[in-house]
Amino acid sequence: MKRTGVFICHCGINIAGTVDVKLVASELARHSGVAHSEEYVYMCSDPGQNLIIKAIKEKKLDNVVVACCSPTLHETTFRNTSKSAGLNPFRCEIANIREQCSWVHKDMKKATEKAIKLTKSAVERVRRNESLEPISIPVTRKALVIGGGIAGIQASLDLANSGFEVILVERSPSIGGHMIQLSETFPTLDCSQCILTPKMVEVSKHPKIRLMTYSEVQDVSGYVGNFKVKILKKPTYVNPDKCNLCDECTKVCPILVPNEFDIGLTGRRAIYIPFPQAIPATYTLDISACPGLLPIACGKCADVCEAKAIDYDMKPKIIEEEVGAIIVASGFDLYDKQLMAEYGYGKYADVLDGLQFERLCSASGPTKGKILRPSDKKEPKEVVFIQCVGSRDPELHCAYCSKICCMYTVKHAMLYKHHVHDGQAYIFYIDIRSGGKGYEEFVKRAVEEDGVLYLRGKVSKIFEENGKVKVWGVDTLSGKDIEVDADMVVLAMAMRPSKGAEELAKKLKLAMDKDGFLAEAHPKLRPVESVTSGMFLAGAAQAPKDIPEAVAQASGAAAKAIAILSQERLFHAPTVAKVNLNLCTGCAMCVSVCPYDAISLKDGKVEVNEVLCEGCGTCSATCLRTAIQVKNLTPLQIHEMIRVSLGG
Amino acid sequence: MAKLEELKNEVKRILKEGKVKYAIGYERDTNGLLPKPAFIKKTEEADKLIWEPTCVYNLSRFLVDEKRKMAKEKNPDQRPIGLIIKGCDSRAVVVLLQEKFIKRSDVYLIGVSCENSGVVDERKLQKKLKGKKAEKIEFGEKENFVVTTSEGKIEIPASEILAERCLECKASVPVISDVLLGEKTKRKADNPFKSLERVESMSAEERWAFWKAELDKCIRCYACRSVCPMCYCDECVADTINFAVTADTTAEEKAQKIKWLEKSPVASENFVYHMVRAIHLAGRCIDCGECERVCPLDIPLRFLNKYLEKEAQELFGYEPGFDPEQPSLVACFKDEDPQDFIR
Amino acid sequence: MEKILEKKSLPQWLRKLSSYEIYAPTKEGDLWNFRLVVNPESVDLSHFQTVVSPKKIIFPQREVLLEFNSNEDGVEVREILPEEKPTVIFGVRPCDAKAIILTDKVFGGDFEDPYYWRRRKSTALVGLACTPPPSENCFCLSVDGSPHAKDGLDMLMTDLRDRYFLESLTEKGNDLIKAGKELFQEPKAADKKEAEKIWAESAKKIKRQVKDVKRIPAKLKGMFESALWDEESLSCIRCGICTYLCPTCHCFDINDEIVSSSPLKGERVRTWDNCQFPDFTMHSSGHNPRPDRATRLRQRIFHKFQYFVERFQNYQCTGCGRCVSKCPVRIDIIEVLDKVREYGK
Amino acid sequence: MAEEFEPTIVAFLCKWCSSAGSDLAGVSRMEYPPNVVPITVMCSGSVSPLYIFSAFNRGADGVLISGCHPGDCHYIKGNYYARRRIALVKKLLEYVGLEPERFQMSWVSAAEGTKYTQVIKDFVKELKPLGPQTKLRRNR
Repeated sequence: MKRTGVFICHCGINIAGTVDVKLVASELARHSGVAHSEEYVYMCSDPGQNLIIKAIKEKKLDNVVVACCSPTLHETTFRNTSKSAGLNPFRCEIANIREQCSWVHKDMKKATEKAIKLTKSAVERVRRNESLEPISIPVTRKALVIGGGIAGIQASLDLANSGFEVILVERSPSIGGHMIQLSETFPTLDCSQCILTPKMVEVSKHPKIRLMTYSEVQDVSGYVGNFKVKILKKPTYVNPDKCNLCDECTKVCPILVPNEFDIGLTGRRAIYIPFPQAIPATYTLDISACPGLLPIACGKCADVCEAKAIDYDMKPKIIEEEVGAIIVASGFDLYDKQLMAEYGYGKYADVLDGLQFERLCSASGPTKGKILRPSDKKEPKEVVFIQCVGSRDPELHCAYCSKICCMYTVKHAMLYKHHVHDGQAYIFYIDIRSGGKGYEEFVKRAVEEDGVLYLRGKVSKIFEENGKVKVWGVDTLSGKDIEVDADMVVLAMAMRPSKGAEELAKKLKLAMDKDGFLAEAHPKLRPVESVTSGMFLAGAAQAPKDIPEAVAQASGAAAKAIAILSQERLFHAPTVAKVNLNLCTGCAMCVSVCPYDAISLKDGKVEVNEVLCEGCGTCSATCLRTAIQVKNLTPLQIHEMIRVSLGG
Repeated sequence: MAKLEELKNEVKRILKEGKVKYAIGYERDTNGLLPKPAFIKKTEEADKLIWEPTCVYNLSRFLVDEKRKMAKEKNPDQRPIGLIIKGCDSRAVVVLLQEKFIKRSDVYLIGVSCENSGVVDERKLQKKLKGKKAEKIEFGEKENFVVTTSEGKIEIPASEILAERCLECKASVPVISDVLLGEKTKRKADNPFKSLERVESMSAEERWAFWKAELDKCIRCYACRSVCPMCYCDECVADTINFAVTADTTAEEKAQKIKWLEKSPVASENFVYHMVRAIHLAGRCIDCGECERVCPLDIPLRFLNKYLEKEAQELFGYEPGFDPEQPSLVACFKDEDPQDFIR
Repeated sequence: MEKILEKKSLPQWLRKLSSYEIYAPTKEGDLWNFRLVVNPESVDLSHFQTVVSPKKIIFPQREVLLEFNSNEDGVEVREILPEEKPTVIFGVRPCDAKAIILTDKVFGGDFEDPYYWRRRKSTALVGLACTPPPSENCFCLSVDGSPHAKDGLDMLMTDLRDRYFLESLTEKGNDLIKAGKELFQEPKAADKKEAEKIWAESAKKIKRQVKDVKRIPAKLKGMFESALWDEESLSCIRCGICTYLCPTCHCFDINDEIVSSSPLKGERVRTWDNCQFPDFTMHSSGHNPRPDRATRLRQRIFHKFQYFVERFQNYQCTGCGRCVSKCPVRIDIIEVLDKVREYGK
Repeated sequence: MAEEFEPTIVAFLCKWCSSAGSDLAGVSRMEYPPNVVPITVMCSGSVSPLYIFSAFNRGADGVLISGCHPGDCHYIKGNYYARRRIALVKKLLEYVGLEPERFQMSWVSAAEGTKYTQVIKDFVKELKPLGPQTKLRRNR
C-alpha cells in the first residue's frame, strides 16, 4: 500500500491555538496507509520544509499531506518541496485546517475532530492521486488582432514593438475606427486625428505588422498557442501599389451614396477613399454601390485611371494563418437611430447624434469645422444636448450606462460655445458621471466658463415647427415644464457592440454578456481575458469605454498575449478529464456540457482534448456511468473523502 | 385498429426483401395469458405473430442485446432489426437515438397504434375476473376488450383493465416509425400524472413510511433494471464490479472499486439503488411501465420515475422521447431554470 | 400422530406457541410473503403461492458471518452465529419443504454450514397440503413431488373447509401439538378419507408437467455445446427472478461491509447471489467464463437437472413453478426441458 | 443532562467561489459551528448525485452543495448544470420522505465570507431539531 506522510503545521498559534495538533498527529499516525505523521510550528519555513524532505527520503514516502493554511497559499510551496525530495508534485495535497477550521471555530475539541477529518480526507485523496506531468504545448509566436480602432491599433503596436508578428484585421477600408471621426477629445480637447494618425502611420509602416483592411475573420479553430484562422480579404478592385491617389476616379463615378465617415452628413462615390489620412492610403470600389463591373455597365473609373490601378477581376481571397494569441477589439456602434424615433432622430435633419456633431465640429468635416445646421446651413443659436439616449432605459432600450456620454456631451457643449460664442447650449441629463482624471474639472469649466445650462430631466417630445426643433421636457429639480425652441438637437446615443460582434463571438466561441458585449473571464480579476484561454478583449467590444480606458485595456491585453507568445512552450494543468473507453457508450452528454468544446465524439466513444480541458468535472457528473473522470479528483477519491468525513 | 394481417405481411415483406436481419414481435405462449417476445428470422415464422392487448413488452429493450452481440462479432450483419413498437416503445427508441446508443439505420420500425386503448394490466384483470382464468384478450368495439375465459367471452371496458401507464399515455401513436399500422387517432391523457396524486397527497412522513415499506421488500433481483431499455450501461453503479477491468487496472484499483452501495438488500442500500436508478432515468424514462410490471414484489416503481418525469416537465418544460435531436435533460439548461431552492 | 383442529382455534394454538418465533404467509397487497407473526388473529392460511419461498427464513438473503475490529493490538474478529431460537413456519407448501431437504444436502455433508444448521435445526416446518394447487404453473408431480407430499415437513395440515386435518410427522411436530393439546380433537376415519379425497382431486388439477423427465439428465450430458441455449435464451433479460425466487437455489456471495477504515471496523456478510447475473462468474482478471445469457441459462438447467442429480440423485427442482410464473419474458423451464428431451429427434 | 445533538454536514464547495468564500470567512475570523466538513471540488457542476446519496447513506445529517452565483462560474456554466441536476435530486429526496432541510444548495461567491458563515449557521440551526438522519443511513 502507498506510504503517506502527514505534516501538521501549527502556524504559530493560528492553528495550534484552536486545534490540538499533537492529537491530530497521533490520530493520523493510526490512519491506514500513514507511514509518518508529525507536527511543526511553521511547516512553510525552511526548517519545516526540510522536515518534509527528510521524512520523504528516510521513510520512503509516496505521498505527502500538509495540514496547514488554504491551498491557495502554500500548495505550490509544498508541491515544490515534495518535488525537491524526488516526489511527483501531484503526490502532495493540502488539508486546509486554518481558514476552514482553526480560524472559524472556538471549541478546541470540535475543531480538532474536524481537523482530523479534513486531514484524513486529504490522505484518502492523495493516496489515489496519479503522478502527472504538465501538458506541454508548442506556441506559434504570432498574434491576431481583430479590429483597427484605437484599441486594436494600440494592442498591435505594443505586440509588434515587443518583437512579435501581428496580423491586424479590419473590416472597413481603413483603420482608425470611431476615434478618427472625432473632432477633439475630452478632457484635454486635443485634436483626435492629430494624436491618432501618427499611430496609424506607425502601424502601416511597422515591419512586424501585417495590416489586412477590408477583411474579416471567417473561422477560428485550435487552442491557446495554436489557433488556426481563416481571413477573408474582400476585393477593393483597386491595386494600392499602383494607385497614386490622383482622385480622378471619384470625379467620374456617377454613383452617390451616404458617406459612412460623415455618418451620412455628406455623400461619397462608389469608388472612394474613406478620408484623406486613410490607412492604407488607397481607394476602394464599393461593389454594393457600383452599377457593375462590366465595362458596358459603367467602367468610367477604369477609363480615367492612368495608373491602371483599377482591376475589376480582383477576387475575394481566403488567407489562412496560424497564431498563438488573439485580441478582439471589435469596438462599438451607436444605438440604431431607427429605434430612437421618439426623439425624431433620422426624421428631422437638425436632430443629430454625437458622432455627426463631432463631424460638424471637425476641421476635416463636411462644414470644414463650422457648426451649421444640416437643414439650412445656418448657424444654430440654441442647441439642446440630450444625454442617456437609449442608455439607462431598461423598459425601452438599454439598461446599462454608456459611460462616455456625460463627458462627450460636456465636450460638445463646450466646443459649440467655442464656435458660436453667442449661442446657448442646454444639456438634459439624468445625472452627471464625471469619474476620471480631470473629468469633474472639465464639467465645472463648461458650466462656469462657457455657461452651459444643465437641465435635470428627461425630454418628453421633440418636433419641428416653423424651422425650429421644439424640445419639451421637465426640469425635475424645479418641477417646471421646459420648452426650448432649439435650432439643433444632439442626442448622446447609447453605445452598442459593433454590428457583427455576435457573429464574430460565435466564430471565436466567445461568451457574450446579456447586452451583447464580449464577456470577460472574471468581472474583477480577469477583465482582459476572455473565457477562452489565449483570446483577449480590448476596448469597447467588452463594455463602453473612453479612449484612455480602451488604450489601457489594449496594452493589458497585449501584455497578456505577450505572456503567451514569449514562451517556447505552454504548460497546461494535467488534472484533466480522462475517458474509460470500456464504459463510454458515446451518448455524448459530456460533449454538450463541456464549456470548452474539449470533448468530441470519435467512432462511438468520446475523446478529450487535454489542452482544451480545464478539469471542471461537469462531464463526470453528467455521465450516467462515470466513464469520464477528472484525474486526481475522481469519484473514487470523493467517495473515500465522503467516507472519512463522516468518520468512516 | 392495427390489422394483424397487415402486420404479418409487412414482416414477411421485409424479411423476404432481406431488408432486416430479423424481426422482433409478439407470439402466443403455450401457457399463460401474456405472449412471448418472438424473434422472427424466416418469413413463414411471421404467421406466429399476434397483436393483442396483452402485448405489454417494450421490445426496444432487445436492441441492447443486439448491440452487445454485434460488438462481439467480427463482421456483424449491419442490416437493421425489424421492431414492432407501440407509442410508448417508440419514445424509448427516440431516447436511444438521442443518446446515440443506436443509429436510425439500426432499426426498421413497424409502428402499431394503440389508438383508444392500450395494453392490459394482468393484475387488474385477475382482480376483475375473480379467479376465472383469461385465455385470450382481443380489442373489441368502442374501447372494450373481449376477454375469453373458461366460461366464455365477456366484454370489459378497456379503461377498467388497462395498464395505469396507458391511462396516462402521452403517445398512443408511435412518434417515429417506418410503417405505421392502425389509425392515427392521437389520444392524450388529460392528466398524464394522475396516479401520482396518491403519493403526492401524503405528508412527508407518510411518504417516507410508504417508500420504506415498499423498498424494504426489494430483493435486488434487478429485473427493473434488466427490463429497462434505458438501463443499457455495461456496468451499473449497483454492481459490485462497477468499473471495467483492463490490462492496466492495478490490484489496488480492484481492491478499491467504488461501492456506492452494498449488495445487502436492506432499506438503506435499496434506497441508494432505486434513487440512483430514478435520477439516472430522469428525462429518459418514457413510462413504458415495464419495471413495475416485472417487479416480483409489486413495488410501484412507476411512482418514482413518473414523479421525476413530471418534475422535469414542470420545472424545465422537458419531455423525453419525442425529439431525438433535443439535448438530454441534464446536459442542457435554461437561464430561467428555477433556483428558488438555492440560498 | 393425527389431529383435527377447528379453523377458529388456529389463533389460540398459535398463542400457545409463544415460546416460538412464528412465521406464516402474510398478504401484502396482492401478494403473499412469509413474515414474522405479530398477531395470531391475522394469520390466514388461505394463501396461494408466496413470492419468496420459506428458504429465506432458514437461509436469509443477508447474514452477518463475523465482525472485525482493529485496535492497538491488531484486528479482533468475532464470529456471529445465529441464536438457536425455536422457530415454526406455518403454511409451508410441500414443494418448498422438499426444497429445504435439497438445500440440506448442500449445506450438510462433509462440512456443515453452522449458520444454516443452527436455524435449520431449531425450525419446525408445518406444511399445508395444496388444495387446490396454489399456482397455475405447479408441476410437482413431474419431479417426484405431490400436493400433499410430506418430505421435509414436521407436520402436514390439510384444509377441510372448517377444520384442518393435521398429521404430525416428527418429534418437532408432536411438540407443537402438545403445546396446544386441549384444542385438538381425534380425527374420525371419515376425516382422513375426506383429506385423501381432496388430495386426489387437487392432484388432478395440476395441469403442467414435464414428460419423462427421467431421461433429461442423460440427454443433457451431450448438450453442453448445443445451439438450443442460444435460441431459448434469446429473450432472457439477465434478471435474477428465476433463481432468487427458486426454493432450491442457494448460491451466495461474501462481502466485507466496511464501516470504518481507520480504525478498521466492519462486518463480513453473506448475501444471496445469482448465476443469472453477468458478474456472477466475473473473474478479477476481467475474464468471464459465462459471458452470455445462453451459457447462464444452460448453467441453470444443468445445475438443476444434471450436476445436482449426479451429485445428490435428486432434481434440484421441486416444481413450484415460481420461475415460470414470474419470468418477465415467460421463459418456461417446462418448455425448455421439453425441447431438451425432443432435441435432435 | 444529555448532550445536544450535533449534526454532521458534508459540504461540497466549488474551488473558485464557495471554497474561496469559506477561506475569506476564515481570514476575517468569522465564527461558525464546526459541524460542517467541506470537500472542495472544482465546480458545483461536478457534483454527481451519487456523491449526495452516498453521503446520506454514510450517515450525513445534512448535505450542502455550494457554487458560484449564476454568471460567475469560473467554468462559465457549470453551476447552471448543477442547478438543474441538484433541483432534481432535491425533489427526489423530498419525494421519498427525507426532510427538505437536510439537503441544501447555496450560491456563495469568493467575496461572501459572511454569507458562507450564515448559510452554515442556518443549516446547523435547522438540522438540530430534526435529530440524526436515520432514514437513508446505513445501519451500523
